[in-house]
Amino acid sequence: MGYNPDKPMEGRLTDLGPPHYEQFMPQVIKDNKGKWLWHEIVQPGVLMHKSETGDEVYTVRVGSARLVTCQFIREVCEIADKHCEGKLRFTTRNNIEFMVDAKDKVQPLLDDLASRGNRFPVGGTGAGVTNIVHTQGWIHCHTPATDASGPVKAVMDELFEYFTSMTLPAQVRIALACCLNMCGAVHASDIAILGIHRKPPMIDHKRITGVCELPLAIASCPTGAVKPAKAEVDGNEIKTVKVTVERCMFCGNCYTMCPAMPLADPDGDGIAILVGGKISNRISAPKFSKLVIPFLPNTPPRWPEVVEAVKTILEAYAKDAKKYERVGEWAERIGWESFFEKCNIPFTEKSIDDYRLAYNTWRTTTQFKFTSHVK
Amino acid sequence: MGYNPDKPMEGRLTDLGPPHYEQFMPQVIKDNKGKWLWHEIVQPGVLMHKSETGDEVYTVRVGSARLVTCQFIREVCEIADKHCEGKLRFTTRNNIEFMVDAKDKVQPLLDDLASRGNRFPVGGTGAGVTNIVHTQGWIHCHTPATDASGPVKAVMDELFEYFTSMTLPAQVRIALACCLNMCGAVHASDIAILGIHRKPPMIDHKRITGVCELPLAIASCPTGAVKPAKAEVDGNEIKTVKVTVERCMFCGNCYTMCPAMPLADPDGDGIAILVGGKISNRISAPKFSKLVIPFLPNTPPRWPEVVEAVKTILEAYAKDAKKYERVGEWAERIGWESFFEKCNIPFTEKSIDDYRLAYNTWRTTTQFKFTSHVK
Amino acid sequence: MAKHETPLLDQLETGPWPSFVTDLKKQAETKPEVYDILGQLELSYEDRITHWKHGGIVGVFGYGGGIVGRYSDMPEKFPGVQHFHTIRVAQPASKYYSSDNLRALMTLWEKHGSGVTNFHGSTGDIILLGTKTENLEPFFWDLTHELGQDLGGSGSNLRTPACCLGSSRCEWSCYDTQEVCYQLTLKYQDEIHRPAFPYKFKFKFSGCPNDCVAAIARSDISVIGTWRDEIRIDQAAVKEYVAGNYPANGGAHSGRDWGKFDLQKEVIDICPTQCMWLEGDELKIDDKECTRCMHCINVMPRALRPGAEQGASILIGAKAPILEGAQMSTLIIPFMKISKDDEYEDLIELIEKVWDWWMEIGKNRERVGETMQRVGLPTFIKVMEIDPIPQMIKEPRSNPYVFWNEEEVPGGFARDIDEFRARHKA
Amino acid sequence: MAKHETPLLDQLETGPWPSFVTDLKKQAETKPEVYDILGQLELSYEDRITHWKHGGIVGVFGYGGGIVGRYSDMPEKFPGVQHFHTIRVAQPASKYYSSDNLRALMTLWEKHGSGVTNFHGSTGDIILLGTKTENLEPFFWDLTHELGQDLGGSGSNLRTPACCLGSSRCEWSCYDTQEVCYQLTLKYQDEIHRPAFPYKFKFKFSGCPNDCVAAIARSDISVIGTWRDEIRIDQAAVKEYVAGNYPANGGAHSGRDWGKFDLQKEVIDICPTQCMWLEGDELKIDDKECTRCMHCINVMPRALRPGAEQGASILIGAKAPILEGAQMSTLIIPFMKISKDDEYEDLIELIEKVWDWWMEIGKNRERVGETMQRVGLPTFIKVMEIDPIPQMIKEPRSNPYVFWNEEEVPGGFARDIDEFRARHKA
Ligand code: SRM
Ligand code: SRM
Ligand code: SRM
Ligand code: SRM
Ligand code: SF4
Ligand code: SF4
Ligand code: SF4
Ligand code: SF4
Ligand code: SF4
Ligand code: SF4
Ligand code: SF4
Ligand code: SF4
Repeated sequence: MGYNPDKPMEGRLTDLGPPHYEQFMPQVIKDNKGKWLWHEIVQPGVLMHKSETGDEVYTVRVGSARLVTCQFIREVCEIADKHCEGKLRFTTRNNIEFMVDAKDKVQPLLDDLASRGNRFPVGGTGAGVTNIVHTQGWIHCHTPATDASGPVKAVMDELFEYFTSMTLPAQVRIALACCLNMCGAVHASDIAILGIHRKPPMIDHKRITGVCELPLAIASCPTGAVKPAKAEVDGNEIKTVKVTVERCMFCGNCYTMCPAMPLADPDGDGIAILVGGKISNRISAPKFSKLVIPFLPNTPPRWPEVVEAVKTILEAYAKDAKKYERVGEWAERIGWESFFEKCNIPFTEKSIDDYRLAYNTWRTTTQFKFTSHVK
Repeated sequence: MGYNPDKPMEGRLTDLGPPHYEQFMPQVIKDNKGKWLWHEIVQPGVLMHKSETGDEVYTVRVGSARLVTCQFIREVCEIADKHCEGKLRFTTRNNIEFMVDAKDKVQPLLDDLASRGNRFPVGGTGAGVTNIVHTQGWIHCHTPATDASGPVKAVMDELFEYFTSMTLPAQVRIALACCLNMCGAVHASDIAILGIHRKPPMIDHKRITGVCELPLAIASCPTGAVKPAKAEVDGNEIKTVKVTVERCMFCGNCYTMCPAMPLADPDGDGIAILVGGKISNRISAPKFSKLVIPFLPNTPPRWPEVVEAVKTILEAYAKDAKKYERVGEWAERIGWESFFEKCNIPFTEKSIDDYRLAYNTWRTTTQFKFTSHVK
Repeated sequence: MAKHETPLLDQLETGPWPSFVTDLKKQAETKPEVYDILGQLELSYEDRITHWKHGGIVGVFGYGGGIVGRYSDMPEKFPGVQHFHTIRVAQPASKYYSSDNLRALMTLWEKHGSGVTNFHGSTGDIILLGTKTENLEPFFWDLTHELGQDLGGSGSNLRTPACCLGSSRCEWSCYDTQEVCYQLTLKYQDEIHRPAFPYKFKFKFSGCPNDCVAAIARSDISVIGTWRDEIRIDQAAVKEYVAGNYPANGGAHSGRDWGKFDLQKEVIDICPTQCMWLEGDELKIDDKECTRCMHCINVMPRALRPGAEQGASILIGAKAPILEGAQMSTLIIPFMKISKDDEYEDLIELIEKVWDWWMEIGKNRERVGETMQRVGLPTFIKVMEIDPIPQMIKEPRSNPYVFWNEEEVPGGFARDIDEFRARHKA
Repeated sequence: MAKHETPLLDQLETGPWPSFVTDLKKQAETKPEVYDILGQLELSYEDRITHWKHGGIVGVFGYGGGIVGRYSDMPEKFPGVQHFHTIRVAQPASKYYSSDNLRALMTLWEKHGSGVTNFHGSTGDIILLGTKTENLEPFFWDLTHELGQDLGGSGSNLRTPACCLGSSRCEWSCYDTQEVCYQLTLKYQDEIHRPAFPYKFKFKFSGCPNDCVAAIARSDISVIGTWRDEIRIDQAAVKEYVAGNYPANGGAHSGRDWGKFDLQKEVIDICPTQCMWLEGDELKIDDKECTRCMHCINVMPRALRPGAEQGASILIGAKAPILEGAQMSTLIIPFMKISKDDEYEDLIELIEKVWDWWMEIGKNRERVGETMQRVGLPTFIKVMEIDPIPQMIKEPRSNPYVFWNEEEVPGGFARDIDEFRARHKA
């Protein structure tokens, strides 16, 4: 059978949606859904949930590169078959969870995982660093200002001890997005690694006529930097656009709308570091991440500047924050001037907001600390 | 001598500036300037400052209507002559301060003041209500939406006990401005009484040509509601303006620029109540006042609705707040939903910001309290 | 397709974290186009720039979403990735799988595509990375007929909804996140597959305010569990915590010596509303004052539980920064029952009201949060026919710029200037 | 001018607060035009609307400020207030007066004007309410010649600067507010009297962060005292407070029984930076962490004092809501010495730099704070040649929209599309 290109609509099935989740749940999960009473992280990467029925489920959380292959997923399936009645799940941060219904099944599972080299690191629970949520980068997207999987691998290699332990004041969520579109929650992460462009788009006048709707390209620019223009192509005058470079903030939205306006560049592009965002409503309200390092260069394959920056911030935080305090809560308590000082990050005017709601970030009080910034 | 209209420039003196302050300072102040060590409010309205020289100055603070007359100032001078070597000062909130250099001079001064009816109430210190800073209103200004001195008198009569005592959790600063120009610090007061218009300007086409620069009138409108237009006056077409009433937020700025666009109206105008502002940097940063009652009618001569509203808020605060807690700090601690409930103020969509930086006031967390507002 | 030299990528094969390079290389042994993926990525590492072109519009018949077109800008050099479209396959709720299902999917993908995937995409889909245009229909046929599965969303439509694991394995979930996620995904298949919106639209469901699916930051409609009665306290368990017999925060901090557990300092003092206290050794909570931040419950999962009258808060309008700046979702409905019994009636009514309005007035590429900002929150709730309540805002407005309606003002707006001048000489 | 019936106003003669009505009536006995003031005000009370017209431009020769024109819109009915201009007379620093001076001024005002005044206007001037155009020059002549005094500001110019009483009677003043206020007022007489600015401009000087002249909310340049070393502690006095021998907060709360003073609860726990603690019965402060909010000092004036290395923070840009919304001043210079010894050199340099720039690029009726908002804080400090420091902001930007300059980016902005296309096929 299979698809018949001659009769594409015959026997076609659509709008099936996803399979019902229940068929995929391990028996102990199915039996105890809605009955869980409490949980405990029995060791880094291993959770135990206790049900009112007396049942227990042990979850072993395993780090994953997210960018994986069919053969990798097959190996995951093999592990699930061996230990978990062929069931498993993925977390919202791309970790894999293997669940067993009795304590004595945990160690064999852990041993098996450990036997597979660095493929299945156990951890990512509690007050540590869990998997970095990230995006496509150079492996698939057309707008990135940096790679995704590469910097993530480099950072996680360096922070590995924090993945397998729970020694931080609170959970630290790291995220990476390869451009300002921020596919993920980079805008609300404890530490965010963000690909940024720094050169305005070029205009490919030769191509623009065919591939762009000029009014859409013009309307796309949030600062009004894209204007109608004329150009000569092969001796003919054509309608095109121009960019007022002083108004360009390199957001790439014009390129999203018009392929004839590429802006990526080896030297222009790189990474900004933002910190102090959070999602949970625990203690303080969700917060946006804030830009503290405006630019670090793209230095494949291991982005040492980025790795160093993330680690320095993480360790300054680990040393100084109180128990339960997220990175952003810590920075607010000590004051951002102290944050810059304690993390040894030079402060630049790039960290001062000048977009739409900027006034709200200005300091309208005499309360401040005398850090080394005050001469 | 005197001014000679025939030779206006002859012998003219200009740019003298104010007199040097020192000549007006009481001797004990002059002697101890820069040497003061500490102070104490010995009773409501009476401060004692102690100098490192051992000197003391006792200050008696007296409420004033601010709108006063020459004969009143003469009476003040007479008191100063009698008790204070002919010196006195006014505070930044329009109270009068009589200073004496010894404790035993205080009581005679107080007795004298008390003998003068209600003209010289002593108080306004510490955790109480001091004088209401206010503006012109119907006594002098052309743009007011309410009177100033009248509502102030009515409110102070009602809150008089708080002027002469120090029973509140913290100081409570009340201010009144008769229009959105807010001549004063209504935008940063614990309780603010604000005159507001609610009808768009009329256009006096007959007058506009002579008295307005149309481009300025058009440019004056923050929402772009004023547009060029034509009208017929005495059979001739003239250039004038029109107002898109849906876009008008009654700020009166066009009237400031163009006398032919009056907007005051007996039924349209009235008073809004704002709360929770502060100036001092003590504990929390300075805060803006927030609009909690969008409109109360103008009801001269005693504005009972306004008086009632201010008193209710003040008393809810007095009952519920912690020591040292300003009105705004209290409202933030208990949550604004509780503020509305505790003050028995109906919540309306008018309190929801929809101006420039509005998004910053939206609640972007799941943290809230279940007050009666939640059905 | 031959192997390329990848000296830069090879350096990512060392280190303790799983290496995608090693994994890709292994996959390349059976799927040689993966050598071209590696080759092109290596070139990007050299050039420090992407080598993918702007994607064209590709897809399967009748769907406007689910596939993202992608082409190499070095097709001669890397013919295996000349076309390299991704397919978004809708994930099951909370991402539970059986190995049978996964294996079947992998078999399909090796047959029709590159064998490279993301588990999962940021929105929650299974992302199958890289196939040719001509493979799309055959893959889709097999996916639907053999696996009974379907594509997820992309483009200006509803994106595949996602949820935290909810009550399936979490004691705090205040409603069944999986079931509502599943039901609404089914109900809105048309909206997921056929773009009819001004821009993308996302639902995410978290069972409690910890928000493990990051709904408040990433979804146009964020449904976040909460309760409206009292936190349930087991005083005996409180004592065990105080005695140090139970680990604080479920053991989340056990890797460091933070000293003996201190109920006062670690819970009572940190409670953001200061609504807890000790009476003797009994823990008391003034639940009226509690804002259900979860902190105390997180710290003492064996002693405290969310109340029993459960539901969710509905927040609207989150999005990433493009264009007007990022937004978190805004609290619109503080409490709504989320129950299968009434087929999620209230939630569905709200969703469709939002859509109807946004489809009418939303501009091209304007997220609903931006439309809300443009018209203002008062107008938004008015068109939604929701009463204004202070829970929607952090604080009242501080500017005095209220737009009054003509009907609200006695006598209306129209006035006669001549009559005015009779009383007020110019 | 005859008496008018004022039944509404008469109701404001009762009650404990001083009555302006009683006062005006008394003044009217010698200055009959005050009957017309009362009459017109009564009419406003009846009509619930002002009866003043938009003021024309009136003033004294050579000055563009100091007088606010005002005319009645019922001149026939109230001829005494047909013209009713106000005169703003510059107040002496901190508003100390001798009775001689005040009496002389009152005599002048009864001679040339209505006899009605405000002590003081909101900006700080002495406001003389109500006179005719023809009286302005004679009054001004007498004011300058007889009293040696001068007008204050109005219009698009520098407004009369104002200050708190500072070290004249306050133990916390970190610089001499009176002297700098006086000196700058003298220095800038031209700017006060001859409008040359885009809009009004205000200076206010407070001696410490309590900000008793409300500088941070009302002045384009707010100079607020502070210190940079340690809070001076008298440990013996701390003990007296703890023992209850000294009243907390200088007795400001003595009208209510708040219980025994509790140093921990009332000071240490409320300190916003949590930088205080007790060591035995010694109070310790980690001054590096202190943000000098004044709370502890306010509570224990006999035990704590500002540090000895004193100066001021300079904040810029406060204003009322018209047009873009209210602004508080923004911290631009965290610490500056304010000293007569160098003739306020640094402050003056800053002020003039701000003016030069604002006069060049400020729009008509745009306060400097609005100009700052329009160009952005980074641009503002750049033109001011001030290094960016984190003290200027509450928090770093949360959007990623940075404007990079061409010089900062290797290779600049110009690129060749053909060269790009050679490496990236379209
Ligand atoms: C498995 C997962 C849900 C899922 O559907 O997949 C999950 C599971 C749990 N979360 Fe979570 N959270 C998961 C993503 C999140 C996210 C979303 C994210 O990171 O993108 C958040 C919001 C992050 C943020 O605020 O920036 C999140 C914020 C929390 C919090 C709040 C912690 C805080 O200090 O703010 C708790 C409470 C706690 O840890 O005490 C929590 C608690 C829990 C508990 C203890 C709930 C329970 O009783 O089982 C689970 C184990 C926690 C642990 O691993 O330490 N979970 N949790 C997600 C695991 C991600 C991973 O692989 O690492
Ligand atoms: C006389 C005056 C200054 C002047 O140059 O005229 C003054 C004088 C003092 N102020 Fe003030 N303040 C004066 C207006 C202000 C203002 C401005 C205003 O209200 O418009 C403020 C800012 C108001 C605000 O934050 O909204 C102000 C905020 C303070 C504070 C901070 C209090 C707080 O809880 O936030 C203190 C400290 C204290 O009271 O403990 C303070 C403390 C003081 C002290 C104790 C200073 C001292 O050591 O002498 C003085 C006596 C206070 C008292 O009366 O209780 N003064 N004080 C002003 C009297 C106004 C009046 O007639 O009532
Ligand atoms: C694949 C994925 C990233 C990933 O590696 O996981 C992705 C990839 C793209 N996103 Fe995204 N977005 C992905 C989740 C997100 C998320 C996260 C989420 O959904 O929770 C966000 C932030 C949340 C939000 O929606 O605001 C996100 C915010 C954007 C934006 C900015 C939207 C905004 O309103 O600010 C764009 C720009 C656009 O739509 O033009 C965008 C555009 C894109 C495009 C289509 C590029 C473009 O300019 O057209 C990317 C295609 C990449 C490729 O070649 O495959 N993507 N995108 C995620 C979808 C996988 C999935 O279906 O599971
Ligand atoms: C007299 C006084 C009110 C009072 O009763 O004390 C006053 C009266 C007027 N103010 Fe004011 N302002 C007075 C202090 C203020 C203050 C307070 C201050 O200076 O500390 C403010 C708020 C602070 C500020 O500058 O932002 C203030 C903010 C305004 C505004 C709004 C300015 C803005 O940028 O938002 C206007 C509107 C205008 O300039 O067009 C304004 C305009 C006016 C005008 C000239 C009316 C107009 O539309 O042209 C008023 C003349 C009234 C009259 O007939 O006498 N007045 N005005 C105050 C000046 C007395 C003095 O010199 O001491
Ligand atoms: S963040 Fe940008 S570059 Fe990365 S996948 Fe999303 S759209 Fe593409
Ligand atoms: S990159 Fe952004 S700011 Fe620059 S021209 Fe394009 S749309 Fe405008
Ligand atoms: S607040 Fe308005 S009405 Fe009142 S004095 Fe100032 S400008 Fe005039
Ligand atoms: S009152 Fe304000 S909003 Fe209305 S037309 Fe005039 S300037 Fe515009
Ligand atoms: S959001 Fe709440 S209910 Fe859902 S997994 Fe996280 S903690 Fe559990
Ligand atoms: S949930 Fe949060 S607010 Fe409620 S009692 Fe616990 S810690 Fe306090
Ligand atoms: S601002 Fe400070 S120095 Fe000036 S009077 Fe007030 S407390 Fe004293
Ligand atoms: S001045 Fe304020 S911040 Fe500094 S120690 Fe005292 S209370 Fe704390």
